Amino acid sequence: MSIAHGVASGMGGIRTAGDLVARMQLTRGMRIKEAKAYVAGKLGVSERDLSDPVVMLDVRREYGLGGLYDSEITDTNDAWAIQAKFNIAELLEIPINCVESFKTLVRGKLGAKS
Amino acid sequence: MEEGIPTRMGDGSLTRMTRSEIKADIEAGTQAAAAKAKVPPLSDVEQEHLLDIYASKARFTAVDMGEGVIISADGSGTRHIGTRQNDMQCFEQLLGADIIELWHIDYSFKAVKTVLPFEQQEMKDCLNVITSPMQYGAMPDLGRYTQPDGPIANWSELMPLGKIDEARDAQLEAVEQAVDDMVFVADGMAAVGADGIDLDTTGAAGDADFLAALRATEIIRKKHPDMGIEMGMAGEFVLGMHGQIEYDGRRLAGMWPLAQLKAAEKAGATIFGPCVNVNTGKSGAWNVARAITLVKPCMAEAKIPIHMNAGMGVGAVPMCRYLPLDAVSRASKAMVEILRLDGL
Amino acid sequence: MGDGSLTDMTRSELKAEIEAGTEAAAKRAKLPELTQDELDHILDIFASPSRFSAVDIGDEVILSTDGTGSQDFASRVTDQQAFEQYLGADTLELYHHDYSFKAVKTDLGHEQTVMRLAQLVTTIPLQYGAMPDMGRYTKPDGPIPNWSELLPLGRFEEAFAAQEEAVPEVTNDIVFVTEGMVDAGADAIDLDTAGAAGDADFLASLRAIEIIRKKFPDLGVQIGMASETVLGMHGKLEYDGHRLAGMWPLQQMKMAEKAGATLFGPAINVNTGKTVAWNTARTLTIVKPCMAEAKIPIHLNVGMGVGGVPMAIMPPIDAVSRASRAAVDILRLDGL
Amino acid sequence: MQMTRGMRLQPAKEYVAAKLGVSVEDLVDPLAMSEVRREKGLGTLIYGECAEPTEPQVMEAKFHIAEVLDVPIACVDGFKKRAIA
Repeated sequence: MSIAHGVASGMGGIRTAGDLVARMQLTRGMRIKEAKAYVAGKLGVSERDLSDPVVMLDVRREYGLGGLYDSEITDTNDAWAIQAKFNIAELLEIPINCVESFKTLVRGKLGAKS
Repeated sequence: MEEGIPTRMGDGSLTRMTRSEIKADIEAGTQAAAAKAKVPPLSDVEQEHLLDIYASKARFTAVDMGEGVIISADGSGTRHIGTRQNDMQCFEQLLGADIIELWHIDYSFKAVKTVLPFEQQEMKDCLNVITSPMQYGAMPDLGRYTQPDGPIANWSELMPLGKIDEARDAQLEAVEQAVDDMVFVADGMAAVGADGIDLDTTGAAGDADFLAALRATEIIRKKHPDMGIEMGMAGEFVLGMHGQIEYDGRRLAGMWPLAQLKAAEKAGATIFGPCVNVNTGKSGAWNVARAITLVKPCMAEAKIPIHMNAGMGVGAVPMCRYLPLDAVSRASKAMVEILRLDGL
Repeated sequence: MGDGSLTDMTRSELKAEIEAGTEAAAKRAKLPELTQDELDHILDIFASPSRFSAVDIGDEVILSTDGTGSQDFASRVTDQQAFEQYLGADTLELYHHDYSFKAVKTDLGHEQTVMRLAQLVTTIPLQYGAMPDMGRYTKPDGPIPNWSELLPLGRFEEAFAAQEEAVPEVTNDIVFVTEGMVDAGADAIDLDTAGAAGDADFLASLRAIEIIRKKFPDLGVQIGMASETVLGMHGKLEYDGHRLAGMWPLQQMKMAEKAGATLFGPAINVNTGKTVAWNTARTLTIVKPCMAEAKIPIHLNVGMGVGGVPMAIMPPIDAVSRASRAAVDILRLDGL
Repeated sequence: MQMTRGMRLQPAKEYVAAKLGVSVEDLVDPLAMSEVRREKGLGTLIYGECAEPTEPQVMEAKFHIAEVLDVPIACVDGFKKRAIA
């Protein structure tokens, strides 16, 4: 069923901007139209581009927003997972809980050269 | 003015075309295939049906209820999440695959040879928790046997130097090694209970590569009469890297899908996967019409199931890393409905 | 016994074994024998019916492993977590089934992916390991004429030339994989069983370490040896003006230091027909000279068939713990 | 033998040793036992080249264990019921 919904009407998750729009719904309670407009504005792309995996792959890599792990899709220059979430928080100007927690736990040493 | 319909190019990019433009592309695609491979173009009815599939704004499209075919994947799983066994279980339990394929990240029989016991163990563990048929896949990968990585003189370097005979001898030498490696791995997989073996992207290094796969298939068929053998091709046309190699009295170089199929059947394959390359500068509609035209002659004459290759850059699926649903579903539906495929 | 089989011996018999072991080593490698105190201590460790033996509290050392995880259940990331969380490893090593830089080269992207994922969920240092594996570059698998076939035919010059040809190929592959692993966040690289194919294999490893050290000043570089002496498969190869063939651990270590390694692992082979006590005494005698002169940490190889650990597919814990304790107590190792 | 027959340690060891045709001491020797286990198909470590994938392991091994020890093993019985009956 998840696949059927994903295919029939889903935005596409990490392959597109599905998770980014979802974050605006979750943290800011934005309706889909408003959330899409917000994310598209931040990324500098059209709203249609948000569901286009071909466009979004390049956009996500440019902003460091994560992607599939496959080394033919993203490489060691691309942010993933917790790293990508740092970039997402900054781009969308929202707090992401685990990013905040990460910052707390590394006790202000994020900017310091190790 | 005619409305523009969103549609994809062979490189995956989204564009807008009118219904008339899409119609023209379909016609041009089938004509291009017909002229190149000397096969009949698609009928008007078939072209109309393709147009209906492609001239649509729908995000997704699918075959009619009851028309589903078998999905065999060349390589199941991401290899990056959990275990390979989890990968196989996900494909069976979540993704609805019909045939599950275990594979090694270095998708080459030569590379697998040195780690065969590990691969056998993985296959055995998977077979204990998987109900669907499981095959083991890799590439004949003849190029891998050449210098600087392998032992044999590199024919791609010899040929530009005009050393044609040496280049040909080198290829035949590589065939022997590749056959041994494929049979060695297939034996190991049969020993732990694998349901089938997949010789994937056969012919990638040309006619000698194809010959190696055919010979290996013959031997595997004799040794393991009930083992599934899927032979997937690397391209629409067998490259004449050697040029004079024959199998069963027929020259392999220059073979189109129908002739390839007959060779695969003769050798003892149980599933044949024709492969038609995508032209990234043309539309999806053009590419699908061309692909279907090239494969259509196979369908009437096949005695074994035909699973058309419909992966990135082949079978009208765009050549891009994130494959758009709209383009994949259109290619999938079009090929299954027009060709009456046995699987994908 | 060195093959893992269990036998009964009296304390006197064990004493004789230990004395014979150190004597054999001293004679073979032209080194001093162990002192009486050391021999007595080894005897105390071995002349015991106890199932297990261990160093004193406070004397513990660092455990580095060449290859962490079984790779046969769960994922390789889980393997690293299990070694960190359950097995108390001090460092972790991600590795490919086909433990060879040449094999890894073609799978590098995938290996990087796993390294990155593992780094996200582990805390302790995580290195990437493989073998220089020079034999892999020869026919029938690789491109270079096979010196093991040429030598018995008396075609020495060709055999030497083939080895010299393989050296830069091996070095390039090691450096290539290392670069990829540094990109993926690895803490260190491990050149394991260096010298397995002889002096040329060792030379290729040393040259790779030099390049790696220059490119990545902070990267850990572990070199573990394949055996106690460097086999003179070529015979004339030199590094830093020293002939590599015939080198014992002390000289091997100096070469490794000179090249820029941060960690050296000597390997002493086990004689399966002799007792573990004999093998342990012999091992410690051969490695002892390293300890005084080492500027970098020494992690003795104590895996199956080396460092006194029996050559058995499931090495018994009584034997492993005795070999482990004796090595740490006598040599004051930096790690295992 | 402890779980299904409630045997105390010593009788359980003696029972198993007798069924396997080895001494009680051998039961804790990994070298001796790896050979016995492989010979009788009782399963062993599945990694580190301890056994070939073509040898009985896990589920398969439990069929042999039930027979050698002459005890019922529930999942073996269930397997037989579901797969063979």
